[in-house]
Amino acid sequence: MGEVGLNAYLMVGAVLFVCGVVCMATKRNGIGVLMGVELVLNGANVNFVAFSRYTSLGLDGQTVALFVIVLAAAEAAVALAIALNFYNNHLTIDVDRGNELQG
Amino acid sequence: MHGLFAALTLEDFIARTISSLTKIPADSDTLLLTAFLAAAFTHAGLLLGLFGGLPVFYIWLERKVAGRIQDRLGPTRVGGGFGWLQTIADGIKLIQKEDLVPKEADALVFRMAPYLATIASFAAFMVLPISDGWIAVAAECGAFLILALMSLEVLGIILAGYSSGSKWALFGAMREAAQMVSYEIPMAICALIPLMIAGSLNFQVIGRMQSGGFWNWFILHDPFTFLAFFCYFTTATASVKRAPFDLAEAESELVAGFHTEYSGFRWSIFFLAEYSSMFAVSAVAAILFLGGWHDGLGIDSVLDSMFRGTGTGIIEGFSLGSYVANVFGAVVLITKACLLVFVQIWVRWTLPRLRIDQVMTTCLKYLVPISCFLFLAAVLWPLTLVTMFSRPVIAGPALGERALSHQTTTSIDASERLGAAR
Amino acid sequence: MIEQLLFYTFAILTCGGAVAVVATQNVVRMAFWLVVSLGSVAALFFLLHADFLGAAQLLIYVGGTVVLLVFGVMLTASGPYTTIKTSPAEGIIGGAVGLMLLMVLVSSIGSVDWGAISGRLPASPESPFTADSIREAHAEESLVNAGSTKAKTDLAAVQQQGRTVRQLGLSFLGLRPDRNLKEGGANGLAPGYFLPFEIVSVHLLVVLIGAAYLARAKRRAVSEDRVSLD
Amino acid sequence: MPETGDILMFLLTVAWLLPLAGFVVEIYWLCFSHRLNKGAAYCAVACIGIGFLCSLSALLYWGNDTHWAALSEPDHHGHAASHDTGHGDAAHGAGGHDHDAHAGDADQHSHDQASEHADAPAKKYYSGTYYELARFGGLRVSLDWYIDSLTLVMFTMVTFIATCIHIFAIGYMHDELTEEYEDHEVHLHNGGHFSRPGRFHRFFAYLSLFSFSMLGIVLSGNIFQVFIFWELVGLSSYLLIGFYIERKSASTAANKAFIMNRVGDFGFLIGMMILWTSFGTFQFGDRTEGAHTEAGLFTMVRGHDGKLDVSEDGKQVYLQDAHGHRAEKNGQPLTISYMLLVAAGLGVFAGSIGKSAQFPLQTWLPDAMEGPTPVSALVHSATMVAAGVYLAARFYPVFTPEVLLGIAYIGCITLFIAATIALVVTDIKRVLAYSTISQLGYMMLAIGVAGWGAALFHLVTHAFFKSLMFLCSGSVIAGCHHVQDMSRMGGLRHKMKITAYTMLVGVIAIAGLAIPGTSIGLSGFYSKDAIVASALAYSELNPGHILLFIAPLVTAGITSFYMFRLWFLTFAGTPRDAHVYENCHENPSVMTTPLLVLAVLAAGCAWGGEGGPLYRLIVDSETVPAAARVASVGAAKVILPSHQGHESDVHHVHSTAGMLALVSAIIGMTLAYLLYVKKTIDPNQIRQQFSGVYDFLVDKWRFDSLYDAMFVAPVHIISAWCVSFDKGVLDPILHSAANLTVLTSKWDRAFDETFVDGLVNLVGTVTYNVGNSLKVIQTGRLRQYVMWIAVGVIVLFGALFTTIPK
Repeated sequence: MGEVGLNAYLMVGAVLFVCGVVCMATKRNGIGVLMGVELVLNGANVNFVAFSRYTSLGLDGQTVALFVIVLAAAEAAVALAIALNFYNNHLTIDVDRGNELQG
Repeated sequence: MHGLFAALTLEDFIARTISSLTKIPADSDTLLLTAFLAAAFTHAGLLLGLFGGLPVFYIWLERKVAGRIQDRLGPTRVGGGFGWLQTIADGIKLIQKEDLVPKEADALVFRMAPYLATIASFAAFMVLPISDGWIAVAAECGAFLILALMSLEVLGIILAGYSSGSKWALFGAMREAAQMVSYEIPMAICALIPLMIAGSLNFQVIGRMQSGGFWNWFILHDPFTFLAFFCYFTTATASVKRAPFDLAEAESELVAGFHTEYSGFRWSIFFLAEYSSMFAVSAVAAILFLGGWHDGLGIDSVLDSMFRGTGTGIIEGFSLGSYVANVFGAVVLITKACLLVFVQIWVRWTLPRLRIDQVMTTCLKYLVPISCFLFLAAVLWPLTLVTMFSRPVIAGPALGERALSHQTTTSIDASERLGAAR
Repeated sequence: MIEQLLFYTFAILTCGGAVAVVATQNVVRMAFWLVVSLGSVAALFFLLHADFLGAAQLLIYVGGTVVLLVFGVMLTASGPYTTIKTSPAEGIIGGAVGLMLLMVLVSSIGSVDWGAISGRLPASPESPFTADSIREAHAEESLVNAGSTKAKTDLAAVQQQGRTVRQLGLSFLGLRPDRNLKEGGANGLAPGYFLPFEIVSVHLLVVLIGAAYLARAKRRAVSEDRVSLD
Repeated sequence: MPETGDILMFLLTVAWLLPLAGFVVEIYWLCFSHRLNKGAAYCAVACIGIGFLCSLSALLYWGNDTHWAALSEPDHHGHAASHDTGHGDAAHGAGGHDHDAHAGDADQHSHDQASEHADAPAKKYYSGTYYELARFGGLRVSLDWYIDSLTLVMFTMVTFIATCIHIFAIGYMHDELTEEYEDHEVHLHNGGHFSRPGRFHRFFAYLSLFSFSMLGIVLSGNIFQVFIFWELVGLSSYLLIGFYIERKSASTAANKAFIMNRVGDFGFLIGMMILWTSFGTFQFGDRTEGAHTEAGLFTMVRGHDGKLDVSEDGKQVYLQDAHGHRAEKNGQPLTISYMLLVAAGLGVFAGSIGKSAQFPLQTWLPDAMEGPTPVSALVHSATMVAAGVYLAARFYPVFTPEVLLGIAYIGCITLFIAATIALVVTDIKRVLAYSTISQLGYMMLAIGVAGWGAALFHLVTHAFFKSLMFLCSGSVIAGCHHVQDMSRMGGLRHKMKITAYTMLVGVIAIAGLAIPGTSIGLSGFYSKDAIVASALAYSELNPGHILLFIAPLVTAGITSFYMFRLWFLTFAGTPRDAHVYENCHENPSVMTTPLLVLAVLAAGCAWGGEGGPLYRLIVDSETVPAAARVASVGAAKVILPSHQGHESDVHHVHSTAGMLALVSAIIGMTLAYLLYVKKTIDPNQIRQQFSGVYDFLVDKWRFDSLYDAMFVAPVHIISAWCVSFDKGVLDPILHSAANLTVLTSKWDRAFDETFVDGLVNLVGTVTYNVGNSLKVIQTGRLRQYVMWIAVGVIVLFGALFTTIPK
């Protein structure tokens, strides 16, 4: 076990990010898609905080991470309202059913 | 590395001891790790002992109080006339029970949910000070952290309710979710009022600011903190789903609510979590509003000065006076918390349960506006005083002066101790 | 050593939880794993000396996840534990793309020399992370007043210890005590985040109203038909 | 103690403005009362009656203030009068010889006199300014007042007659006091009659407005203000003629009156413009502003001695300043071209022609009889048409002898034409209307032959007896239930005694009858006598213009004939229409009382003739001394006769003229008696024998046809020509242009549709096809998009890694 460095945290962030993307890309459940978004945002947050810790940027990373958390909360609120509307219209939460914009 | 591994004194002590015994250099990593682990486990054991013992006491207390209120005796058989071993007996019985998982249940989540709830409620003790300096994690944002940790408990309950595969449990879980999400808001705002007055999220600082007479307690700081205390206590009662807000269990409607399908040890763990949560919110109320570990009569300072200087030679950096004062403070804090828990028990057996819509109405239509108003008024109070009397408080030294004097004394104290340790 | 141990524990929990979220089909289990993953991220934040951020992560994401759970249960409640399954082909394609993306990211991370880049950044007070500094900072368990004229090392120690609440708060008020641009200059503080903070506040209010509007109770078309039939 | 002028101004202003107040009250009568209320009439009568009292007291005050100097013999009052007498003697001496030869002498003499008596004579008028409306450069537009004895007499006369007529109208308009007035003259398509709410209050409102306007003309101190009220009079007459607006004839008559008056007003405007450009002021009288005195129009033209200051060559007229000297500006004497002055005079007189219904604008007045009879009495006999004469008289100082000659001939023609038409008309009101035109012609003639005093004298007497006769005719019409045709009447004196005999007084007055051998007669005798005398004096001095004497003399006989014809046909003989006779009745006292009052005045107002008070009062305000014989220097070589004094030209011929006129009148009366009472001569036989003349007269000398041929037909022809030009030339050009445009547009459209649209459509089609082929990618699946994003990122990074070396 070597010294824990910046790269280790970035790897964790990368894994979180990729899992989020795959989650968004594969889940048919709308709630699952939202969870993917949360994962992506957390991956980014891990990176921010890690940079704040391991570089000379100081508090900037933490500040930005806080903003990201706040905006994620806002995003979740609106997204859930949209999901509710989606359910009202389609009587399901399956995002594949929302293909009215198909060309 | 920081306050998560906060058993510094003990860790230091162990490290030095091992170092002196085995001649290993004191700054060796292996030595430090060993010392840290030993100290951590010791502390964990102590905490579990204390906070595991408290729920046991509370369960007994609840039975006795309920009995008295209902004009009967309560447990009398096990452990003499007062039945004080009744909880232990029940625990032993429950451990012996079969661990049932319903066929319809989501087994993994069903098994994990009680642990999640218990971990959450016990994790709160991590940042809860028992006396001056007696704290596992002296986190700067302790008050914030304890609110976050206590809100985790509901997750376990919802998961338990959902994974049971029973509609009673599901209803209970949904009620609990709605109730918790709602009540966290006024609770946090009410907690913010003393935090705002103290200007810190650190329990240590908040506690020290209320030293001296009971008139320094934040509940008596201004009219709005006085009201905020009751508001906080109401929301806290709701957030630990105690009656009259125990909609998640609601025996008369939902059989047993979220834990309908549980039995044996997992069932008893839910109760441990509930009672320890009760203690946690009561202790937080005591620290934020009721002076924390200070008795309000000056007895702790008398004790401190009485034993000051005694026993310095036994262990390096050890002061008997402050230790005795701390022990006394811990007793005081636990007493205050127990009194508040007693009030919760008392309320449970005297008030009928509300309907779920009444619960939500109480929160969203009354408690949220009231707490917002109290917060605003508490912000404006010192400004009004400054405008009218040119001083931020009615009597006594201003809070800032108090905090400053404490800071200097404690920092001198700490540097002395550090110097002594070196 | 201890830090490494804890880091690897929580890193594995984080990554494992995330993978489990992807792999699970049941919404509630996904939520469970999500909680595990995000909680571990909070722990990683504590490890990265961001106490306040960790607490905020716990509070907000747990609250958020609870709501997610409730919705997940409500909107898929047509049968017990119903799942909307992903086809295996999609899973495989998704997994493959994810792996490729991960490879891209990992190779990118690995190919950058962060030390050199960090050296090019503006200098800020930073002291090497040692056990001594922890010990000093911890021993000084006092109220740290960011506005007081403490030595640079004190600030660094505070930052090391994770006591960043006050500094975060001040930076939201537009002050940056941790980054003096000019030595000893009272007015030489770096600009903070006052305006973004205000914007985010207003944004939250807007979102609150907007979400309440979007999710307001509407009579469904079906129930309307039923009413008209009656 | 206020000055005399201020007191007079105050009294007359009250008399002037009271009808306006009455008008405002009455026009809003329905806002505070109802239709059946007679209060509006009482209000109007009160206003005009108080106005009469004010006017009368103003006249009396003025007389007392001047110790009734005007009433005394001209020989004994004032410096100017005594001088005039002397001068009159000299002129008389010259008048005995060849007039043309001595014209220059007389002119020269007048110059001498002007220089001799440059000092200002006693002021005979009072003037001032109410309010200055605006000032455009040198042009002042203001409301002024100008009061002399003429103003006072006119005020008194107008307000008195108006009062009588107002009272009469209360009875006459009684049938308007209803909520549902059925107008039998208006036939609807369904055979019924038009019915409407009664307009009693509105009638009196219009009457009040008219009184206000008329008094405004009389009181006006500048010609612009005269024009304003001139038009207001036109408006109120329009409203009153068209009172029964639903009747086609009434509305046409109102329009005709209005338009005819506009023709005259056009000349009036031109005259005003000439006056303004030449004199720079509209004021009549002098105007004192502090130390500076600004000369008015009359002073500028005539100076203080009433003589025109004509240059040697006779082409320029020097203007005078307020002190009687030649006006100067920047060292140059101010002058006006003589012909321009003539043009100005003719222009102003054109206004009078229109308003007084003189030839050739006389046709509107008979038609104006469509209005209610009190309107005819007030508007079209006594006052409004008199306004034209009044204006001509007021402007007398500005008129040159050439203009006066024109006026005289116009009057002469008018009086003869109107009288001849009146011979054959059977409508009782129209007889009176033509009679009015004829009498106005007399007045104009008098002004033209320098009989200024005679003209105004006749104006006043005529106002009394003509209003009397109109009211009598109104009484007859009301008594006979709106029958106006004389051929259906007859013998009415048995049923309507008061009306009949008051009417007889009026007839005798207008016929100018007197007791032969004495000079005792009714008012018309004196005034017509004065006019005929002036005309005779004029024609004696200017033998070339003998027609100006013969025509009035003959017309005096005609007048007598047709007036007695009217009376005999109406009141004497036997009833021709039994139905009318049976139903007719005498009117209530509210209508007959004014008749009696007016009859007294018509008989006696001119008491004393030219030595009487009325004539003296009028002549007192004559600005141009009438004592001197004046010869023209312009194109028309005429000599104006002298008037005043026992030695004047007129005085000499007075008895001759009076005798001739009386004989003429008696012949006329006798003829009428023979024809219509004794029936010795059958009027029908004469009618058949002179059928051509008769038809000519019945057609009103074919003036309407003439105007049709002169104005309407040419307009029609020109219009037709314009139409053919439009259709033949302009339309083809336009149509060809339109066709060309259509052709071009068609080609343009083809180009657009094939080429431009094709291009656009091509682009559209290509875009559509491309989009159609690309829409397959748009699957609408959220997850696929995410996947594509991820793949895109991978590809991008891959490209970066492979292309950029480390």
